[in-house]
Amino acid sequence: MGMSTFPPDISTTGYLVDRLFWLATLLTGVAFLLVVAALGYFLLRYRARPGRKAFYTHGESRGALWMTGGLAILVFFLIDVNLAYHDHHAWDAVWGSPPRAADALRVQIMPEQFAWNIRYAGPDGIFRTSDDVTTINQLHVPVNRPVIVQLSSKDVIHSFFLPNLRIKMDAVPGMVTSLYFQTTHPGTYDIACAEHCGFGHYRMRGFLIVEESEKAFEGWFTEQAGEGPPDLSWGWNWDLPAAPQQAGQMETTQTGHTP
Amino acid sequence: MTTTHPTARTYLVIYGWLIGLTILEVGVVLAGWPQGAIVTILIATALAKALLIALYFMHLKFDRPLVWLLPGIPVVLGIVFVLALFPDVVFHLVQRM
Amino acid sequence: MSEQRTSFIRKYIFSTSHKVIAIQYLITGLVFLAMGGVMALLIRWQLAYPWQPVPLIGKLLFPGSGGAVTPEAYPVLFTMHGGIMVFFALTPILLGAMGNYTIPLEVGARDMAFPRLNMLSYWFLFLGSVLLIASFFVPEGAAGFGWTVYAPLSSSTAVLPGWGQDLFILGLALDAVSILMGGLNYITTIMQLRAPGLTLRRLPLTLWGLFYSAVLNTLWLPIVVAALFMVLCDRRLGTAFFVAGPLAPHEGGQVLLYQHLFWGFGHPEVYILIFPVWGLVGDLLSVFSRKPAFGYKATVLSMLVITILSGIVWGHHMFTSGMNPLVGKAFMFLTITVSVPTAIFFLNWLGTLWRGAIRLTVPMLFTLGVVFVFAIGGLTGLFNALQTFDVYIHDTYFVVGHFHYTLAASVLFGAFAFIYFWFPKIFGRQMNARLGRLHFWLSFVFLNAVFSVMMFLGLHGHMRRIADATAYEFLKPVQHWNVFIGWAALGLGLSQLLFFINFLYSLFKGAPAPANPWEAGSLAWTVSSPPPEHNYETPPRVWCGPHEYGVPSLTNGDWLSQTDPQAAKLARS
Amino acid sequence: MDRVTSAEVEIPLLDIPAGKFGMWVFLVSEIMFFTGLIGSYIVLRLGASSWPKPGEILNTPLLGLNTLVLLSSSLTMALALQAIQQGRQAALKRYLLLTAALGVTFLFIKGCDYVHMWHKGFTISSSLFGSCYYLLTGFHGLHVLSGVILLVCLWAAASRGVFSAAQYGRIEYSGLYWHFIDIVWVILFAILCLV
Repeated sequence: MGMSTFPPDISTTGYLVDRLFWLATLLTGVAFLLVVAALGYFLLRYRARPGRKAFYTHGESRGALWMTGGLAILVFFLIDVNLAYHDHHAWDAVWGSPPRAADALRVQIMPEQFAWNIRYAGPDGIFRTSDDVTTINQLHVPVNRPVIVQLSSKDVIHSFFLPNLRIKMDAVPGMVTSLYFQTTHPGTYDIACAEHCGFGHYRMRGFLIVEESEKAFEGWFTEQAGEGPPDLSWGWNWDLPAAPQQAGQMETTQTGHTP
Repeated sequence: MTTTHPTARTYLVIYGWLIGLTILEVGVVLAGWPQGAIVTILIATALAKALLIALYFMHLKFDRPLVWLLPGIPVVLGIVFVLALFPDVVFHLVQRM
Repeated sequence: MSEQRTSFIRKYIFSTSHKVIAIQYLITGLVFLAMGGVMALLIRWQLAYPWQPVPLIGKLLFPGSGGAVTPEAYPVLFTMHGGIMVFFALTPILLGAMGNYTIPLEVGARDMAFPRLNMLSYWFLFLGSVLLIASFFVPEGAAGFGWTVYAPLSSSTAVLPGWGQDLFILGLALDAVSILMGGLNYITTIMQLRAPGLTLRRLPLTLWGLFYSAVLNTLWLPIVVAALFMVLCDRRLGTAFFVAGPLAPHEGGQVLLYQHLFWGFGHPEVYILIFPVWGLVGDLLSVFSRKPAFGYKATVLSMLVITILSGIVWGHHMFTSGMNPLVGKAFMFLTITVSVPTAIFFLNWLGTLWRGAIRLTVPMLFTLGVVFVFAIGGLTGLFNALQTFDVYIHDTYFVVGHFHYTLAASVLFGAFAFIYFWFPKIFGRQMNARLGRLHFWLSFVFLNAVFSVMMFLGLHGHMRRIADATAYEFLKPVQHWNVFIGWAALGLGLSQLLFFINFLYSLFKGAPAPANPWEAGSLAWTVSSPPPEHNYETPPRVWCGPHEYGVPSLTNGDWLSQTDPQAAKLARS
Repeated sequence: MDRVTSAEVEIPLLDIPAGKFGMWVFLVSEIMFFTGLIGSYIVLRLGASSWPKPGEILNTPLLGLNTLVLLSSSLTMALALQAIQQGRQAALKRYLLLTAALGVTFLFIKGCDYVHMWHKGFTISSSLFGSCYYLLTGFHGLHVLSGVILLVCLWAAASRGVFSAAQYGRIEYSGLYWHFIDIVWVILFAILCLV
């Protein structure tokens, strides 16, 4: 669990994001306190008094230039480069090491104003076939299993946001984008839309239901499969994500980066 | 103020070049040359024509080099900007095919 | 061009005088500032008490819903708040008013290089604001796609059909043309009309800030104008430049292209607004510390480096947009390099205060306020540059808090510093210092209360642009902070009444101001307050830089005016 | 120590008139505006799955003719400036009118081309190529139109005898604008209409 600043972390990688925040807060906090201390000291110490002139310097001596330039470079390496280095490694874990598709649960999501259309491939492992399972706003995943999500959009840009997993990715019409995650705690969590998508943006809420076991997930899946035929109006080939198709839509040909 | 001005004869010679290059452009397209050759030739001729107009008709050749900075900055920036868009809107397509 | 200008209309309405145009910009900007502020309060009310009737003005504004903000009205509120504040309040005050008033006076010119273009520039802004206001009164209401005009929400009439959306885009385009005309004048006047002896090394830092800002506008604003026209074509002419997927009429274009074009301008826009403030801060710290600006050359060069860098870091606004992640990484590393020049001029500000003789006047208070809030704004910017962390806080209130620290807090304090400092010169009267101090301290406290709490909400994942946080389970524990911000924002809004009262009172009843109430060294303070119609009878001869304070060998006073011939012997530069 | 040197009397950055400097700054924004448009066209085209051959849709010989018209107008504009620099008032007026006339001819041919294309079903909304074609040439056409209006104003001023061998700034600056429009067309013609 993260500190109370963040919503509870239920992912294998979320702690990296939280840790990055605390490191950045520590480093920039020190810099900020130094600036405020200098500001406060100067204001108290160097207030105008009768009979005293300010120290006449243009601050362009070699010494002054070395000092400001040197301090700036120091700040750059101690704070900026340091943080960028940590971020670089966090990125590799959160975004750069996708699980093998064979080991993961694969989901396609194509939101529209203002709902999340969700699709699982059926036993054939192929998307947009009649054995698929489709739901609206309910994303069920088993705990502790990697999940890969491919996103596109039916209308405008939406953004698939999982606050408890510290990740989000835009769903862009005409493109397929993706993200992956692995949960650690069963329960029901919020899915939010983070990109303004119209007047119903605020209520474009979905639910991430983390099932407590693979078995519970299988049970839910079988039950859904029996609910009736899936929505076949959208979906795309997982491995060659030509742009998502709507029935009757000409094929378009853009892809996002895919893991 | 510009110190030297091109003569009417210079203008006519430049004009002749511009006309000639245009005819060349239309010629290679109508002759149905291979696409790769057409693209190369057209970009080269278009740049040559633009340069001729800028240098002679717009007098850049006779201005101080500092004046060149003014059109130079946006031209360079523009090229950089468009190239920076390539990874996002052009190349991912190539990856797929 | 001048002597026959006698009629009221020629003198005060269609005037080509830079001073009159500056006042026109100032008043327009302040009116829109008040309007944008009221919208901010409505937004905060809705978030604090979702769907409750707005007290007092609710029935008037939202008659259809018994006075409560509706889901349809909420996007209009935040779109217009952003658009108005950025393009019709801060830009007119900082570039329009400050640029027009200070540039000719500070370079020792009789007017701008192109006075008629200058007049046209104001009237394009006016036309743009008319369209903006008209958009509230068309069926289906004003624009609701956010001030960033993201396609395809903005570019598809299938999702937002009203003509109010088009009027907003046209209004922005007209305002952009106005800004470009102004920028053309600023650049030309600063570069070509300087008085004899006023070398580039002797320009006040404010002018450097305005210059860089105008350069950025000249370079990047046209890109977004092109993009806005393409959005209009998408909306009304059936094209699909920025529409793809099921909404597109044919194959469609590229959705991400719009974001690149927009942020190509949008990131420099941050610096367009902050540069004049940075310059002003550099000058005012020097005036009120009675000490030359520390590291003048390094400050000017730092701003130049930031001008260049600002044009190539826009991608950090798009880490979650689905763009190529390697490109994102490149943008992250480019972005953090901005902190080197920023740190340099920040240290120069502190260096100016060091061993100064500090006078805590009202403009100085606001200047120090800028230093404080910009430290927060700048440092929190670093969090946003970190790709992995940004993905989490992107489009949350952390970003909102951050850019309000840089854009709203810093720029607003800068605008107030400008007004308090220049008011005596512009109107020939002093502003009330006691009210001014009260205005500063109340604004300072409330502003930090509002924007720092926003960042905490963002850390908790609170999305921006949502009308009702209570719709989400994970946001319920922090809803009380929305209530807190609501009341703090009300306090912030009410504190601004002190400013408007002070402004109007001083305009008519303020004590008459001397030519140089602040003992400032730059050219503008050598002429009377308010300045004569053509500023200078003969071009002034400049002998030194604008920051010759605390000169040791002077026996009477501690400073040298730029026109003081003694400066040739006594001053260092 | 006396630090006043001759360098300190330096006034403008460039020893060119403010008007010429201003015109160049204006052209900087114009270059960036067309960068936005042409750049968008380039990436939209390269990012599209297929793109028609322009030659199969557009009337290449007609557009080539139009290019010649605009190039000729640049020549006459340059000659107009030269005429007034040598104090030849009548020649100035003649060349200005000729330039404006060539500009109108360009617009007329462009208009015929638009009508013809539109009837063939090639419209602004028919395809991405159509959208780009009409957007880019349309904005260029608007620039030509404003240039023509500018030229007519200059011609009227020239008729009043405003210009002389010592005073020809406005002719020179307007010429810069006119040649810039020409450059834009040269580029559009090659990469939009031919490639």
